[in-house]
Amino acid sequence: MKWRFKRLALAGVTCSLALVVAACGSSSSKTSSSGASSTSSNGLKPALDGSNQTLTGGKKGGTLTVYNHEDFEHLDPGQAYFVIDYEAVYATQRPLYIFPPNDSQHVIPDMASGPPQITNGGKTVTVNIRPNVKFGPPVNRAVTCSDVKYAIERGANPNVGNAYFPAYFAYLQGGSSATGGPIPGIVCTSPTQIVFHLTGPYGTFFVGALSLPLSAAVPKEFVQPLDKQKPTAYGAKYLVATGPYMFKSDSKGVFLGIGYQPGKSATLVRNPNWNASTDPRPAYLNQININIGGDPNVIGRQVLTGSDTVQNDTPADAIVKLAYQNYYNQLVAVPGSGDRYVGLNEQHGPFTNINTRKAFWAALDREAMIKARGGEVVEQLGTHFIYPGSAGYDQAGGASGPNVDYNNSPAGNMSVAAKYMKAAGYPSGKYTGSYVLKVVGSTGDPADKDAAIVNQTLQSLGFKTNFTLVDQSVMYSKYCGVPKQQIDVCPNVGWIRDWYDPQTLLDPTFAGYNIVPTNNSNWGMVSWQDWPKANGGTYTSGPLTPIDQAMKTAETSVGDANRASAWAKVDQMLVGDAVAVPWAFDKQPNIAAKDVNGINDLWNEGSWDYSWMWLKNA
Amino acid sequence: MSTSAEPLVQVRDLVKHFPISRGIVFQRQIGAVKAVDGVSFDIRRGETLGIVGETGCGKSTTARLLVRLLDPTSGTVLLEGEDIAQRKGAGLKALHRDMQMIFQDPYSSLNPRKTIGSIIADPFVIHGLHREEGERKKRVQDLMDRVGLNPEHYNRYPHEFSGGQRQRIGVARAIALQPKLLIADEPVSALDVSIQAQVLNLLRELQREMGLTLVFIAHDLSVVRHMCDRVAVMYLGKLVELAPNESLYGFPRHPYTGALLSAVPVPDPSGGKRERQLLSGDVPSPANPPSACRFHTRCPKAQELCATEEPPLEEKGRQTLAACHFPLTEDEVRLRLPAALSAAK
Amino acid sequence: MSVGASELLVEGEPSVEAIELVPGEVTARSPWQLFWRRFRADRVAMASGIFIVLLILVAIFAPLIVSILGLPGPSVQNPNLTDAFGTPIGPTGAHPFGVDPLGEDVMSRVIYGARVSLEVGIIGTALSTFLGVSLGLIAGFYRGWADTGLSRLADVVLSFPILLFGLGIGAACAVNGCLGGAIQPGVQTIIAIIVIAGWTYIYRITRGQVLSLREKEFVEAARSLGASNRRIMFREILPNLVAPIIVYSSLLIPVNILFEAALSYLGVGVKPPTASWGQMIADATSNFQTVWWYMLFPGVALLLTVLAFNLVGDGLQDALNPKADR
Amino acid sequence: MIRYIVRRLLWGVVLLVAVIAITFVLFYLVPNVNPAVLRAGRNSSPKIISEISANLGLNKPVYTQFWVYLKRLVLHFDLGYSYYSGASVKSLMADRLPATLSLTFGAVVIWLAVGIPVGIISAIKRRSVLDRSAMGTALVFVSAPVYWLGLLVLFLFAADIGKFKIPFLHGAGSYVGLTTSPLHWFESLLMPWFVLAATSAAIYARLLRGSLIDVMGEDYIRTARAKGLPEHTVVMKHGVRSAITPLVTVLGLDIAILMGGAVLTETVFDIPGIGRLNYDAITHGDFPIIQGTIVLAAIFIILANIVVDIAYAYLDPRVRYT
Repeated sequence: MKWRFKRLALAGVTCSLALVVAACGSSSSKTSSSGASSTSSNGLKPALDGSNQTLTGGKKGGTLTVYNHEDFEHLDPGQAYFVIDYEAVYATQRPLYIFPPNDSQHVIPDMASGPPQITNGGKTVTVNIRPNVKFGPPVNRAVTCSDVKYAIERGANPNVGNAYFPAYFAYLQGGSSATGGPIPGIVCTSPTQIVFHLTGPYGTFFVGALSLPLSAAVPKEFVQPLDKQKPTAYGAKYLVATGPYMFKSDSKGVFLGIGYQPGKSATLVRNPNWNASTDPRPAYLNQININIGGDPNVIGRQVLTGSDTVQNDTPADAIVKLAYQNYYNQLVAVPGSGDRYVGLNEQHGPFTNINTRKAFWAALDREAMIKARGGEVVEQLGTHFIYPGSAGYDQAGGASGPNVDYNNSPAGNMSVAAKYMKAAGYPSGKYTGSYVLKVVGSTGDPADKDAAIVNQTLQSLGFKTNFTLVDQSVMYSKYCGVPKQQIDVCPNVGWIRDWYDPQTLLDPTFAGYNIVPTNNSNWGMVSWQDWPKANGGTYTSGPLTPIDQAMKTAETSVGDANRASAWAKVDQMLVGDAVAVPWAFDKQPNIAAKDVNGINDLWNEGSWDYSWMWLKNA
Repeated sequence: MSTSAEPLVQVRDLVKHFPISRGIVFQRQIGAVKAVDGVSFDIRRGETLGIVGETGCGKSTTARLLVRLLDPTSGTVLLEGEDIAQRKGAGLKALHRDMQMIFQDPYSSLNPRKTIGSIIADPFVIHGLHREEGERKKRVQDLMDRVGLNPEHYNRYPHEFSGGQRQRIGVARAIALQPKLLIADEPVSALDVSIQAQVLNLLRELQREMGLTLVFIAHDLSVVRHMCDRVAVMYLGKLVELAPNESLYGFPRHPYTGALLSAVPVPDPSGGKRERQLLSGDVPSPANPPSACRFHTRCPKAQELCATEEPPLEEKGRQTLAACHFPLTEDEVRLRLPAALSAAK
Repeated sequence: MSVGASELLVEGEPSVEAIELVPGEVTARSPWQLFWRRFRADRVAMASGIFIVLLILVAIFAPLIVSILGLPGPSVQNPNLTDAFGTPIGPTGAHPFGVDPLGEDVMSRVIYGARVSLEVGIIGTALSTFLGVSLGLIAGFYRGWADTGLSRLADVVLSFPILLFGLGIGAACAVNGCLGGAIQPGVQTIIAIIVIAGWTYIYRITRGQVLSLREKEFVEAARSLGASNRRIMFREILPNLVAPIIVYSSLLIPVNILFEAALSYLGVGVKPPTASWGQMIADATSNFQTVWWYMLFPGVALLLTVLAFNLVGDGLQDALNPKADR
Repeated sequence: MIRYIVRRLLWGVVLLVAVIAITFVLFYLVPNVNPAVLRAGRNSSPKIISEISANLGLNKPVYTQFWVYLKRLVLHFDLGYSYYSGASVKSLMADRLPATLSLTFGAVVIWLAVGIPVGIISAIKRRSVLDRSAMGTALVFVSAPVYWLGLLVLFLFAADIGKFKIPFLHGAGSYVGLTTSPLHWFESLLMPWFVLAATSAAIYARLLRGSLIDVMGEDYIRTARAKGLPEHTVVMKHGVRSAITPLVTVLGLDIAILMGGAVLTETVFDIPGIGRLNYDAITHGDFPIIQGTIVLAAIFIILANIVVDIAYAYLDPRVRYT
């Protein structure tokens, strides 16, 4: 079975997940420069990629049935971090900004009444809040600035434990030391205006973070008492909506057991207090019934042949194939759904040598790895780290990636590999040392297949390996995410951006100053400085490596275009240093019944957006 | 063989209690079975001593205490004046060369997984004698021959032999080390009557040839009479009477002995009538024996004294030791055991 | 019969009092000769025995056999054998059992998979039998505290839901092994689980038998000859345990093979690239309705192997205890 | 009798505490996901992690954690909260139990209904073709891995993916609660029931056949026959009644183990039961759920052993309460 963790799997690490997916439907892995539509090398025409979906002209009404193989993780907007959660959260909650389904690079106001004003050299962000948005029952009052302020502040509360707060909201003044109390960097100048004071010129970047669910207002007087529980009961038992839909609840706001049976089902109904005139979303559907669980192979068939229904998770391989061959118009493979690479430990063992890393890159049959995930319909060859749909993708090399010899043979090239092995000091072209590599991959089809290919490649280069597979979450939280474990090769890591800005893609994964003792996401320990081994500090001192230097520059650049090129430069440096071996840019396959006008959020892994889609026969 | 007047074995105040315990995790003792409860006697060199009594009276326990298969709760067993309880290690092993035992059940006393050759060779192996293969085999075959077994059956398994043959195997094993004392624990009670005599004769023969001292345990008084010089009678862990063969059968003094004899179907040449003395009731539980004289609950002659004061084992004439306040009189014996008395005369 | 349902993976209580070698005709035949004659007469058991011998040979000479058959090695990946969607090809002349999604030859992997099954089945059973017999001998022979302690320990082990427990241990030892690396992940861990869980059955049987054997007079006879405890245990009692132990351990082998396969199926046992039947079946679950060969052949191999061991076990039992003819 | 039951129960409690302690220590010592890390965000500071650790009581020594766990378990049957979802383990298990119970009892009914008659007929018609083929089939089922059998049945007959679709045999993942739709509940469980029952039916048939053959050789059966009782009365009343006693022991334990979660069957058929819960928890390293399911299963097993012992004493007068 194949499960798809959506976004950032636990612990904040991840993102890589087991999704199957693939790339812009079109680009051939070898030649084409970007998403357009040449046919791929094996002659398959690309699947639909969602780029020409129509957002207007829908019919109102009807009930959509959704099949979720996996259950939700968190429905609290302060905690939600998986794609699967986002789908429900964005239908029921309103952050300050959202992305329209078709556009992954420009936000539009949601709870905000207009675009943000970035002043003070990028250090202050001012947002006006719509005056007439009401909380759903049982709160039924208008949203004010303090509800938004509290929503963000609670993200730092350990009982809530927002996964991305430290990464993005630590830019707020007082944000890095917050533990749930008031943050001085958030100021309500009036009930409808909120001002964010940042510690540096991060305004452009910070606005992106305001599209995440954490900025969705929560009714402070209702939620604050619940947040005292460990963990909070908000989102677990109680929930109050601001969006067009709400989980079916009782009069006290309890939805657990009413609108949500964990592991079984969930029901979204219209929020009676929602006012269409305040919201860019059309919200055609009357109700959304979500079935949780079930065999992906069965679900897939039900969806393809049924009516008024979609599958939420990644369909099984066989279903994708079936859909592609027999139900072509019901399949969408949305590009830009994440990248995957093999993490190589730069601080221990043979991969401290750049030539060894390049040799492995050259030897790896990345096409076989993609094939194991379902082939080019759902995957695009990974050639660098900023993936399609993110700012800077084309500047960083587009589909074919940087033109370096170790990157030019997607099916693996042993003679190039041998050249680099020789350069690394192994005259035979194969590794001859006695070091045994620790390789920790993740279980579950198809991740285990990819791990097996990596293992095989390592052995073909002469390495001895201690190869193990564990559950993906364990792989991250216990092995690859713990520098002390000194895992040499992590074949199944990857990342999904939080929004189009490449900082959300490269900073957590390759910045030396972001290395932490647990929950680390710089799996290769790239740019490791003097991280105090074993005793829990973060980066403290020492000269920045060139890569870190470039990241710092990029982080503080202002304006979308500047940021894109600054981060593309970082990407090229990463490829030049062969810090890890990218092998796939995911496309997310989604299937729908033929009478459903499915709308995919291109900015969010192509997930369904219930607030925009409609039933053709409604 | 020493002919000194000192008895071969002296048994003094021998006691053996088996604890009764209960509990699943932690066991605690809630009582004891008094299998042997203060027994003293001597075994003289070269004699055959019989020990008789009903099932459960402690005779087999006594035998096992003699050869240290069990350790006594208290009391001593002296072999040639030396306390066998002091033997340890090699000394204990050596003790087993001096004392050997023949067991009751010829089916369970032979390991079904071993050939009889290796069963009879066991004593040699254990004591490191005749280490050379060929010699050992010859010794074993000699022994087989001596007890009347076909030496060619050396490689056979016990299940291929009859009960009587098996008991001969047991005898061969017991005499292999040429012990000073041989204890036969009901050696024939599991055998057909027709076979019994053969085995008994074999034992007598061996005793004579090897100058063995024999302790012969039985519940059948007639077998004992055929074999023994002296006879000890036990009841519920106590010795109630100890007398030379003729005295015991001729003039039993303890009422219990009398009852046992009266139960034996002795052919009565005189043809006279006799009054059977039947034991009433069951044997009391050895876990909770009657006070004082243990026989008083079933004794036809019991009086109040018997329940309060324990009679000592003392001389009652004709070299008979008996533990009884009111021993049988000649009249009583004549009435009840006419054959007995006449046989003694 | 003591094999539990494969879901349960727990034996029923031993139903046999004592399997005794019953005297046959009065000839100078040892009990083993009698037993062998009877076993040889049981054609099904003999055929199964031959199958097992062949299987063991196949496992030992797997590389040779694979190359004779002209198959690629078990871990040779070939992406050309899968279509554009990653679906592998089915049985063909070159790949009689088809290939898996990595393009590895299924027949080759089935052949190598026999190694894991047999290793776990035989070594696991041997070790748990050894432990069970040793502890059973000690408990039954010395009784007292040793017996109390060991029997209570066995009670505790038997109170565990073994499969759930095995799952936990298997997952826990997955990367760095257990006991500071003394037990490596994979086969070693599974064997450890089998030993921890499996000794109790043999222990109980052995203990029960020793308790009754030690009361037999031949034990007293040996003691009265001056035999040491060790000699009594090993020379007098142990030979009488051989028959029941053989029967029970022969019936434990298939249980343990199924146990390994179940753990591997659940993803905590033997992991790729090592080929294991259970793991292959697990791998096949995501696409078995199309890639049926990947599910079918390892399952058939597993079924036949377990069946053969069960038949041999039955045959041994019948041969050692002709009364209980089944 | 009362004393006996009380003592058995007390010993059962001791066993349970031992099981809990062993799992606790074992899973505490071996590597698992650190729940504090799990809760904390990405790039979270050590300070946050240690705060969460303190919240969860993870900074206390093992024995304190164990004591707290035990206390909550005894006082409130509170088994803690999932590291993952934060839901209470008790409620998760309560939610899953009906599926497991449905699966177990349906399968038990089937395997008894099949296994017992087959066992009896085989014993009576010993050595007949019927007997031989029944026992041969039984041995095949004993040898077949249940999950593989499940896949095979799904492959062949499932209504959704089968090669020979049988419309009412819903495939994997089709389980619904009894209260939702009794008919669908029944249909969705048919395949799992039969697959799970197959092995056990085979074992029970073999066991019963063996013990019935033994019993039929006993003296009292000969006596009953000599009295002129009709053969079926002899077999059913005298033979089967005592031959079935050994099955009781096995049955009790089997039910208990399955109630603790039929992991394999639940996995193959994707039934949201206790076994599935445990399996998922183990792959995620979700310790409170692992511990909870093991405790639950151990309770079932220990209780079953006690019940079986007592029942055995009723059925077999030779057994004494000691």
